[in-house]
Amino acid sequence: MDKTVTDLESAVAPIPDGASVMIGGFGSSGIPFGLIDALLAQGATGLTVISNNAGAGETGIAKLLKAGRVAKVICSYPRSPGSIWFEKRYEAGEVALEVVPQGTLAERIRAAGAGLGGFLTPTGYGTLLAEGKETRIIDGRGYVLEAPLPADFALLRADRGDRWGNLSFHATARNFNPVMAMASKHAVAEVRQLSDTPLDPERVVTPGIFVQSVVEYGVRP
Amino acid sequence: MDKTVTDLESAVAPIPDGASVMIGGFGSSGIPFGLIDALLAQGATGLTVISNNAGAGETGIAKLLKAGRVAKVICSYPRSPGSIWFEKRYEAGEVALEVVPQGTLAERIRAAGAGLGGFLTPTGYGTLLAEGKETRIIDGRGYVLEAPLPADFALLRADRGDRWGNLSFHATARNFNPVMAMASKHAVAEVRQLSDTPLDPERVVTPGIFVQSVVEYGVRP
Amino acid sequence: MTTVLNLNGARLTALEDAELAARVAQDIPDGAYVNLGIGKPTHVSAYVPEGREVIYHSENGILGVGPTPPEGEEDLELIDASKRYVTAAPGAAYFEHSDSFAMMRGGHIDIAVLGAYQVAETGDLANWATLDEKFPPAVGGAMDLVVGVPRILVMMRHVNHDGTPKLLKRCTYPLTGLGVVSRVYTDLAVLDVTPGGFRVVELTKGNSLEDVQAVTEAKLLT
Amino acid sequence: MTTVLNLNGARLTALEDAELAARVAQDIPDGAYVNLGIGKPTHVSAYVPEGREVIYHSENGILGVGPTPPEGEEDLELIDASKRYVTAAPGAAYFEHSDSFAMMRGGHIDIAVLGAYQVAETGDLANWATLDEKFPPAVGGAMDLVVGVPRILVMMRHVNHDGTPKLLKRCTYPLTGLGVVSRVYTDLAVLDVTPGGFRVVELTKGNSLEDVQAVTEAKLLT
Repeated sequence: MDKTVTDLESAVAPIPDGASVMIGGFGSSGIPFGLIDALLAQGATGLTVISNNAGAGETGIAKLLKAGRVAKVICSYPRSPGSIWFEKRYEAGEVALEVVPQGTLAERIRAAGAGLGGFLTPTGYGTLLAEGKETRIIDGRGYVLEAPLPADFALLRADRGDRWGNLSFHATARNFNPVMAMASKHAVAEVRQLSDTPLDPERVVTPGIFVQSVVEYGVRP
Repeated sequence: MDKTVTDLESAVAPIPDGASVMIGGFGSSGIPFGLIDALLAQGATGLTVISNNAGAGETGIAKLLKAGRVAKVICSYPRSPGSIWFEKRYEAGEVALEVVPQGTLAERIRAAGAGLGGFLTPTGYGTLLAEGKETRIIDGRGYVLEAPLPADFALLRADRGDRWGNLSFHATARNFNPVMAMASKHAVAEVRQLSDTPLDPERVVTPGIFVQSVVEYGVRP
Repeated sequence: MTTVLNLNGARLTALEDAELAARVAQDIPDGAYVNLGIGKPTHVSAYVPEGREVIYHSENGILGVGPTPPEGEEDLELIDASKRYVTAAPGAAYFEHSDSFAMMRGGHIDIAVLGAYQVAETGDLANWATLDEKFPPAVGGAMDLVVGVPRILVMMRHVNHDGTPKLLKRCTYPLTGLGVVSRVYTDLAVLDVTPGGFRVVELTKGNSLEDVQAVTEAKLLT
Repeated sequence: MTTVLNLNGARLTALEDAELAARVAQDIPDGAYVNLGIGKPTHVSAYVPEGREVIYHSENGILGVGPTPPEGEEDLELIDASKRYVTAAPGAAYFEHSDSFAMMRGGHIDIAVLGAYQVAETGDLANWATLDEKFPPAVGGAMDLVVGVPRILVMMRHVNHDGTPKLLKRCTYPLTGLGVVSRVYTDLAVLDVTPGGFRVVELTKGNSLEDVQAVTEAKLLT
């Protein structure tokens, strides 16, 4: 079994127009900058991007928005300092937006990866973000029924990987990467360092079963 | 912050009669043998035990069953080779039994720890174990609504621990221990080795926030 | 190595357990993620042809189950779901139970091999409880496996010890899952579950369709 | 260090941001697990009295947030939810997002300190969206925090820049959560949310109840 691919281009080649693509990262950490650049060069458009943020400045997801490749963003926090490209596209009505509370976003992604049909969460009960959703009261407390959120692809950033697809992370760069690996049909991981030997089974955070390809990309801008 | 306690007796002292107690472990691995023995000596009775198995031979949970301390068992697999004390108590009608599919058991425990009100799972749909439960069809597939399963206490076995309550595990001894830490009001961990220095934050499997006390017990029978 | 059974007027050639495990192993492809149920299915891994790298998942928290350790080198905290001592193969990972069952229920494992009390021609599986109320029921992870793993292979004797059939029109024991079985490997035959019912893939050498049908409640298709 | 405001005919003494952070910090007990919301609440940790060990959670996957690193020693992959570079304190742990929000929603964190646009006397909180449709809404983790953390402390200016009140009978902006706020710290006063409404815990030195009431829509109890 060898899930390694030699370059970023091959890693993102299978992504077609109109695909749903999860992109790991939170703020500036754990973002697959190399894979995002490769996806931009590859040219796929009409994408649904699922990520916590919607990019900042001229890097990461902001590049895809700037180039007009994104039809829809599903995220918790699109409006960060410097998220100018998201704001431009949003104001012009060129990108659809689904805002999901951050924990519900993580849990919906996990539910998809874990084969669940949905879950009841107290988060958002009684707010605008629960409108139109099924709710119920359990022991006097309100809950919202949330659906699983799967995707066709996931672009991930990890610290180390091996040929079985096992991944380990560094510090707070885990964030959404592990759940996105679980919830996508095809997860591609960019790793700082590809290990020739298997990762220590105690140190593996994302087991290889959730990862379809691994590519080394040492750069972190 | 120092969550360490010096002996097993003090660690289990707060458990009252009638408490619900999660007990980590699967088969022979990851079982808090020391804490179970201490609970037996402490004398609490009328317990609801939540665990994957119901003990085997004369060790672990089997000791509590033999001594008549267990009113109810919630588990996935009570009938293992040598589970004679469970079988005796069950045949005599002295212990109630709730059988839960193993993955649903883990997920119900996690849901309690994660503050969810329940989840929809395909597991068990159309079987005896879904009888009386709410079900629904989503995209042509049947799901069962399962409720969170919390507990008053959890008895855990880990490999290493530190004064903040952080835990790491060895090999397949993780099993139910991490989710049980999350779902109990008061989680007590027996560790093979108490570390004087903080565990490596990358190696922590159960963060200390889920653990109320840690006690060193090097023995593994 | 086969044995001969005389049942319902039929004379049948039956595979031994090891032969049956070896037959199942032929159908485990290179690169597959596989869960082997407790009991007989655990023996399948020993017969997978050389050159195929198969990754074995065990629900108690390991992906990459390796061979049995030499005596005296067992790690008491490294076991599989059958509670046997195992080793970790290169590329293995450890994880906790909710993650382990996410792999199973979430469709990440390719193949599971399970034992069964009964299989119906609809693909219904009964492998966790009988109608004998003396025994406390014990479900384990079987229900989670069958809903999540796309290819469920059942490995069992074709008939019960008393000669009664296990391949039925409808199961009489409590179900593990509905319409979940893909293929059944018995000592007498290999059968696919199809929309029309059981279709014979192969008969153990020496058996006629007629003789196997004689010990099968469900109608066999060819 | 305080400033003086003239509003609605009242002359009010207002704490500076640093003083407000220091006031909140007094109420963070030893051994507490605390989440500090983005913006002003992040400054609270700097003022927690010596000798108290407080464990800071940040929703992006760290428990045990330590101080800002010296310049030049930043780890690009070690940030907090405000996207500031941080360090890991002794006893820290890293984890992924679904585990991080399990801590929040599951009631494991003791205290959260949040900013707010509006707080109602019922404890309703509005801190994620205004009625200005030009701006795309951005909710982040606020809704998860308020449903899970038993003690929600709000830290904000008592009135808006235009002098309109932020402590209301009912919020007019979209809600973050219903009946979730325990206590509000403003530059003018500290108030508890009680079944009857806002109860004054203390007034910033120099302020009278009457003057603070003049800039508060909700009725203040004593």
